[in-house]
Amino acid sequence: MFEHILSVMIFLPLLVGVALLILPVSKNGVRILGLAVAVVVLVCGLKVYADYSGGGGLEFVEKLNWIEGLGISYHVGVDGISLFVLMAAAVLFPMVFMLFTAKSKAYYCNLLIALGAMVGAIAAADLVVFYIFWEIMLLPIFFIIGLYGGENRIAATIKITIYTIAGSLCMLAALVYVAVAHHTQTGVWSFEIARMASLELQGGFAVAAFVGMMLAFGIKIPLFPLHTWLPEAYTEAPYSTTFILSAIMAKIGVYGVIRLVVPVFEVEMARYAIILAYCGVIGLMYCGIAAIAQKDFKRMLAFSSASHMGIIALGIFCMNVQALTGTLFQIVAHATSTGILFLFLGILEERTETRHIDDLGGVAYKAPVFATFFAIAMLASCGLPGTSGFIGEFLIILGAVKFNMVIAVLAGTSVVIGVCYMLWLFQRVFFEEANSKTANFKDLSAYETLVFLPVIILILVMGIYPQPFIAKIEPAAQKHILQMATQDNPQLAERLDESGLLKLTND
Amino acid sequence: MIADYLILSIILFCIGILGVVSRRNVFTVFMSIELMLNAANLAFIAFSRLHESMDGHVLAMMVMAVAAAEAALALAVVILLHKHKSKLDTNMFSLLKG
Amino acid sequence: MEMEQTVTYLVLIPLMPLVGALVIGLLHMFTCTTRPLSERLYGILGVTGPVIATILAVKTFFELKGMPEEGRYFSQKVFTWFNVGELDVAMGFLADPLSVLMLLFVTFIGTLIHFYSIGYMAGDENFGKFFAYLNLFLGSMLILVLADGPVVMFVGWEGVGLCSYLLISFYSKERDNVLAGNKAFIVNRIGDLGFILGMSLLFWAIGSGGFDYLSLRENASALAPGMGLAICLLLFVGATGKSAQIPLYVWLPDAMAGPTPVSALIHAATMVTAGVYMVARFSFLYVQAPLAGAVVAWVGILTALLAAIFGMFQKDIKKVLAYSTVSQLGYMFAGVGVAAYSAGIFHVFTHAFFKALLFLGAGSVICALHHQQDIWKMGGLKAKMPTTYWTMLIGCLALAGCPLLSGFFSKDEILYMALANGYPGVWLVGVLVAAMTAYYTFRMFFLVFHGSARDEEAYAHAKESPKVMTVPLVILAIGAVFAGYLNLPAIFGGHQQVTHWLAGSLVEHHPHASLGLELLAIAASIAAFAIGAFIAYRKFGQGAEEPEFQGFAKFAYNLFYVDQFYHAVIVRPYKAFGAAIQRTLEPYVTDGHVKLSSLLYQLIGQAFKVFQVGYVRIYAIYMVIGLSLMSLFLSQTLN
Amino acid sequence: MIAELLFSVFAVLAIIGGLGLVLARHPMNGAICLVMTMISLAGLYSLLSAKLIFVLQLIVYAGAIMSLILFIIMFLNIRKEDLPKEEWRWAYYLGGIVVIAPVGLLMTKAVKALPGSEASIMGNGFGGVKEVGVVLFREWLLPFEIVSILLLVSLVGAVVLAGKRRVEQ
Repeated sequence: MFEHILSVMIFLPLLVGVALLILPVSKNGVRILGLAVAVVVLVCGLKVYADYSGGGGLEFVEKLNWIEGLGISYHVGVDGISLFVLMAAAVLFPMVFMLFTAKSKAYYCNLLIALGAMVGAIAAADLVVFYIFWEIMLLPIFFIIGLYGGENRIAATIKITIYTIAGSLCMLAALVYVAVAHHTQTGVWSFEIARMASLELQGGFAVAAFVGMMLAFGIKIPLFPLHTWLPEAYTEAPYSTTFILSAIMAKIGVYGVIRLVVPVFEVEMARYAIILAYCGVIGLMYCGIAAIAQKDFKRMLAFSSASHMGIIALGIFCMNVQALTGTLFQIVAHATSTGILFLFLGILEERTETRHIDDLGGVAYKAPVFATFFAIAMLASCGLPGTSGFIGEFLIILGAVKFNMVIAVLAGTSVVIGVCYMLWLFQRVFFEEANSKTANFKDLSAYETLVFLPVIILILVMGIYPQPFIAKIEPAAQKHILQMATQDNPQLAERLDESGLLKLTND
Repeated sequence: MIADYLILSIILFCIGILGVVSRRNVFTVFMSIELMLNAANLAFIAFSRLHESMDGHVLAMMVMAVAAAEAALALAVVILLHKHKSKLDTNMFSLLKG
Repeated sequence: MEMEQTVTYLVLIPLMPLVGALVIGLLHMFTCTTRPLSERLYGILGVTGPVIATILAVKTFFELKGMPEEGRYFSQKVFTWFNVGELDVAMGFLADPLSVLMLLFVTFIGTLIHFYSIGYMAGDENFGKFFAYLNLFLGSMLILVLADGPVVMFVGWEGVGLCSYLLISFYSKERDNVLAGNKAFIVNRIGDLGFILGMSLLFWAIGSGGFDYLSLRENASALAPGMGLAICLLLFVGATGKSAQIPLYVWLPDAMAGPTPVSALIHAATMVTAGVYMVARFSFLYVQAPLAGAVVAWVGILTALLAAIFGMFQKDIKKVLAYSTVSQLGYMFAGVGVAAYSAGIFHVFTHAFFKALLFLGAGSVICALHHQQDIWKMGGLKAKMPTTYWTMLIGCLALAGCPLLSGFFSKDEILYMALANGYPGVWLVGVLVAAMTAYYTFRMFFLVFHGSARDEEAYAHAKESPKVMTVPLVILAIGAVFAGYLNLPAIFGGHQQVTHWLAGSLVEHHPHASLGLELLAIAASIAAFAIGAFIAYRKFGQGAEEPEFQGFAKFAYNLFYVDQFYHAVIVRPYKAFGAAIQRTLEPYVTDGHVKLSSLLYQLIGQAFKVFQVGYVRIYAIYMVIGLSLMSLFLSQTLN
Repeated sequence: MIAELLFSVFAVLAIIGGLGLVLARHPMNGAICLVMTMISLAGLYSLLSAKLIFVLQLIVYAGAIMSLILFIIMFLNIRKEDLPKEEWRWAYYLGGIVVIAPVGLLMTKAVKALPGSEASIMGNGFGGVKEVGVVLFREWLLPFEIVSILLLVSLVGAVVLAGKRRVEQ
C-alpha cells in the first residue's frame, strides 16, 4: 500500500469521480463519498509529509514502463518542491466538500477528478505524465464553470479553456522539443524530468521552447499580461472552484516553472529572468491597483489573487535560495489566506445574496467570529508578520533586493497596495452601520467554525513557527539553485560534464 | 500499344473533368462523372493487360458496382431536386454558402 | 559572543499581554453577540498581563543592573524562526540597557493606561474588545522593544501598526474613524516598505554572519559607505511612517479618532516613538553615515516646526496634543540625527510621561464634558476639576520646557547636543519651536481651565473624574516632574545616569563639554519658554473669544492643505488609475492580445468566407485548380 | 494491324462521344453520346483481352446504368425551360481546358515514361469468366463483400430518398 501511496492519491479520486458520474448515487451520497476520498487523500498526504526525509531528492518513487520505445514511463515521486504544493492540495481540498452545497452530483465528481489530476500533475516525474494530468486538470474546471457558474459563465468558460489550451499546446511543442533534444544529445529516448536538467539547450529553438513553456505556465499562474482570463473565470466560477483555482491550480503553474522550466532552460532563464521579473511586479502592481476599483468583492479578490501571484512568480525569477524558498512557502501561505478568503466571501454571498461591496456593512457586529477569521486571513494575505503571509513575502523581497533593486522596490509596493483594497473591503463590509441586508447576518455556525479553525491556526502557526516547513523546503531549493549556478557558470559546467552530469543519472 | 490506351483514358478523364467543371446541368455533371469512372476503368484494364494480371479486371468490376450504387442514389437525389424545385441546376445546392 | 547570558523569562514579558489578548479576544468573540460578560472580568483579565509584564520588566532591570558594565545584556533565543541559506533568524529577545529603559516605561505607562481605561471605557459595548486590542498592542510593543534583531523587531513594528489601526477605528460605526484607521495603516505600510527594503539591504551587506543586533554591530565596520547611507535612509523611511515625520506625519492627527487612552498610550507615549528607538538601535549604522544623520536631524526639526505651526491654530484639544506629539517626535529625531542618541531616547522617556499625562488629562476633560473636544467650547474648568487641573498644569509645564521639569532637561539636552555636534541651524529652529511649543501648550491650557465657561450647559454637568482615572494622572504627574532628574547633566550637578546607562547599547561620541555653549543653550531654552508662555498668557490667560482665522492663520489652521494635496496628488490618481484599469486598460489594452487574436480569427474567417460560395461546381473548380497546380509543380520536378 | 485500326476507330468514337456529352445542351443528347462512348470502350476492353469486362460493360454500363439514366431523363420529361441557363458556358469550357491541361499533360508525361508493350490479344483464358472469378473470390473476397454492402446501402438509400413523397402524402 505505502509504496503506491502516490498512485492511490492520484487514481482514487479520478476513478471514484468517474465511477460516481456513472453510478446512480444521490447528491448527498456523492458529497459524503467525495469528502471521504478527499480525506483519504489528506491522510495519505500527511503520511507522505511525515515520512518525507527532506534530502532534496525524489521520494516515494513509482516507475512503470509505458511506451518503451520512446522512454515514456508512468513515473511519479515527491521532493521538497512538490511536497508543499501537494500538501496544499491535500489539506485544503476536503473543505470544498464541507462548506457549500452544489446543484448536482456531477459537481462533486468533477471536483474529485480535478483533485486526482492535480495530484498527478504535482507528483509527475515524467514529462508525458505531467502533460496528461495537466490537461485533465482543465476538464473538470471547464465543466464546472460552464455548468454551474454565474451569469456570464459561457464567455468565461470559453476564455479560460481556449486560453489555457493555447498555452498547453505551446508547452506540448516545447516538451517534444526537449525530449528530442535529449535523444540527440544522449542517443536515448527519455521523458524523465530529472534527466532533462542536464541537457544543454541552445539556439533559437531553445528560446522558442522556453517561451512556449513559459506561455503555458504564465497563463496558468497567471503572469501579467496573460492574466485576463482570471477575473472572469474567478468571478463566474462557484466559490469552491474559485478556491481551488486560486489556492491550488495557480500554484501548479508556479510549480511547473520551478520544476520544468528553471532546471531545463537555465541559460534562457538566466537571460530572460529580468523580463519575467518585471512581468511579475507589473502584474502585482497592476492587479493590485485594479482591485481598488472593483465593486464586486469576488472580482476584487480575483484581482488580489492575481496580484499576489505576481510576487509569488517573482520569487522564482530572482534565482536565489531565499526568494525560491519564499515562493514555495508562499504557495502554501497564499492558498491558506487568499484561498480561504474566497470561501469566506462565498459564505458572505450565501447569507446576504449580494456581491456588491456597497450593499454591505456592519457585519463585524453581527458576526464577530466570522469577522475575526476573515480579518486574520486578510492580514495574512497582506503579509502581516505573525501570519503565514509575511515569511514568504519577506523572503521574496529579500531575494529580490539581491537580484535587482528596482524590482525589489516595485515588489515592495505590494506591502502597501495589498492593504489599500483589503482595508477598504473590510471597512465597507465589516465596519460602518449594518443595513437591511446584513441586519440578520448569522455568525459562523459551530460546524463552520470547526471547518475553518484548522486553517486559521495553520495561518498563525506558519507565521509564528515556520521553521519546520522551511526545513523541508530549503534543501530542495538549495539544490535547485546550485544546479542553476553550475549551469550558469561555464567553467563549473565543463567540469561537471567531464564527471558525467550528462550521463543518465537520477540523483 | 498500351500507352495509347492510357492516353485515351487520360483524354476521356479530362473531358469528364471538363464536364463537371463547366456544366450546370445535373444530368450532364452526373454523366461526366460516369465518363471519368469509365476512363479509370480503361486504365485499370490497360494496366491489367500490361502486367498480365487480372486484378485490374476485378477492380473494374468493383468500379462498375460503385457506379451502379452511385447512379441509384444520385438519380434519387435528382428526382427529389426536380420534384421540389422543378430545376436541374447544380447551383440549387448552395446550402454550404458561408 | 563568548559569554551568552541567557534568561528564560524574557519571552514571558511580551507573551503575558499577548496571552491576555488571546484569552480576552476569544471570550469576547464567542460571547459578545449572545451573552456579554461583565466588564469587571475583562478589566481584571486586561490588567493581569501588563502587571506581570511590569514586574518582570523591573526584575530584568535589576538583574541587568547587577551585571558589570561591559557586556551588560541578556538574550533568549526561543526557537529558530526561519533559516534559509545564509539568512538565519531566531525568534530571539534581547535585554540590554536601551531595551530595558524602553521596556520599563512602556510597561509602566502601559499598565497605568490599562487601569485608566477601565474607568474611561466603562459602559462601552465593546469593552472586552478594547482590552484585547490594548493587550495585543502592549505585547507587540514589547516584542518591538525586546527584539534581538531587525526581523523580530519588524513583527512588533507591524503588530503595533495593526493595533493602532484597530484602535483608531475602534468606534467603527462611523466612517470617518475607520477612514482614519485605514489612513494610519496605509501610511505606516508605506514606511514599512522602506523598512523592509532597508532590512533586506542590510542583510545582504553584513547580515550573513548573523542577523541580530549584536552580530550586526560587530560586522558594521565592513559596510561600504554608500551602502550604509542607503540602508540608513531606507530605515529612516520606516521611522517616518511609524513616528509621523515629514512627509508621512499626516496620519497621526487623524488617529485621534480612537479612544483617548489609545491616543495617550499608542499615539503619544509608546508606538510613535518606535522610530526613534529604531534609529537609536541602529546607532552603529548611523554613526557611519553622518549624511543620513543630518537628513534625520533636519527632517526631524522641520517636522517639529511644521507641527508646532499647526498646533498653534487647532481647536480640537486632542489635535493640539497630536501636533505637539509630532513636534516632540521631531525633536527626538533631531536628537538621534545629530548623533545624540541617548538624548533622543531620554526625550522619548520623559515625553512618554508628560504626553501620556496630557492625553489622559484631556481624556478626563473630554469625559467630563460628554465628549466635547473643542477647546473654544471649554473654559473655567479649574474650579470643577482640581486634580485634573493641577496634573495638567504639570504636564503642560513639562511639555513647554519649564525649567526644573522633565521636558526641560531632555529638550535642552537635545538642543545643546545639536549645537555641540555642529548643527547650529537645527538648534536655532529648535529654540524657535520651543517658544511655539510653550505658546500653543498654554493657549490650550488657559482656554480649557481658565477664563469663564463658554458652554454653560456642559460646564454645569462637568465633574471630576473617578479615582481610577485620576490616580494614574497623579502618578504620571509625579513622573513628569521627576523623570528629568534621572539624566541631570553635570552643569546642574547631575551625573547623566541615563546616558551612562545607555552607553552599552549605543555608539555615541560625547563632545567635549563647553561651558559657554551649554549656558547659551540653557539660556535660549529658558527664554523660549518664557516668551511663549507669556504671549499665551497675554492672549488667553483672561479668557478669549474664538477668532476668525485669516491669511496665514487660516492656511495653518487648514494644515497647509497638505491632506488635500496628498489626496489630489496620490490618492485620487491612484483611484483614478484603478478605475481606468477597470474601465479601459483591462478590457482594451491588457486583454488586447486576446481580443486581437479572436478578432484576427474572425477576420480570417470572413476572408475565407468569400470562397465558400456554396455552389458545388465552384468547389469542384477549386479542386481541379488545386490538382492543376500540383500537376504543374510535379511536372517541374519529374524528369 | 486490324487491332490497331479497330483501336483507332473506337478511340475516335469514344472521344467524340465524350465531347458530345460535355457539349450537348440537352441531357438526352448527352446520354446518347455517353452510350456511344461506353460501347466503344467495350470494344477497347475486348481488344485488351478483358472478355468478362467487355460483357459487363455492355450489359451493366451501357445496358443497365445508362438505360436507367435515360429512363429518368425521359421520366422527368425535361423541357427546354427546365434546363439551367448557362450563359457563360463557353468561357467555362475555355477556362476548364486551361485548368485541366496541366493535369492531362502531367499524366501523359507519366504514361510516356512507361515501358512500351504490345497490346496483342492474349489466349489461355486471360480475362475469362472463370479466371476472373477465381481471382475475385480468392483474393478480393473482402472488398467484394464490402461492395455488396455498399450496393445494399445505396439501394435502401435510393428507396428512402425517392419514396419520400408517399410520406408527405
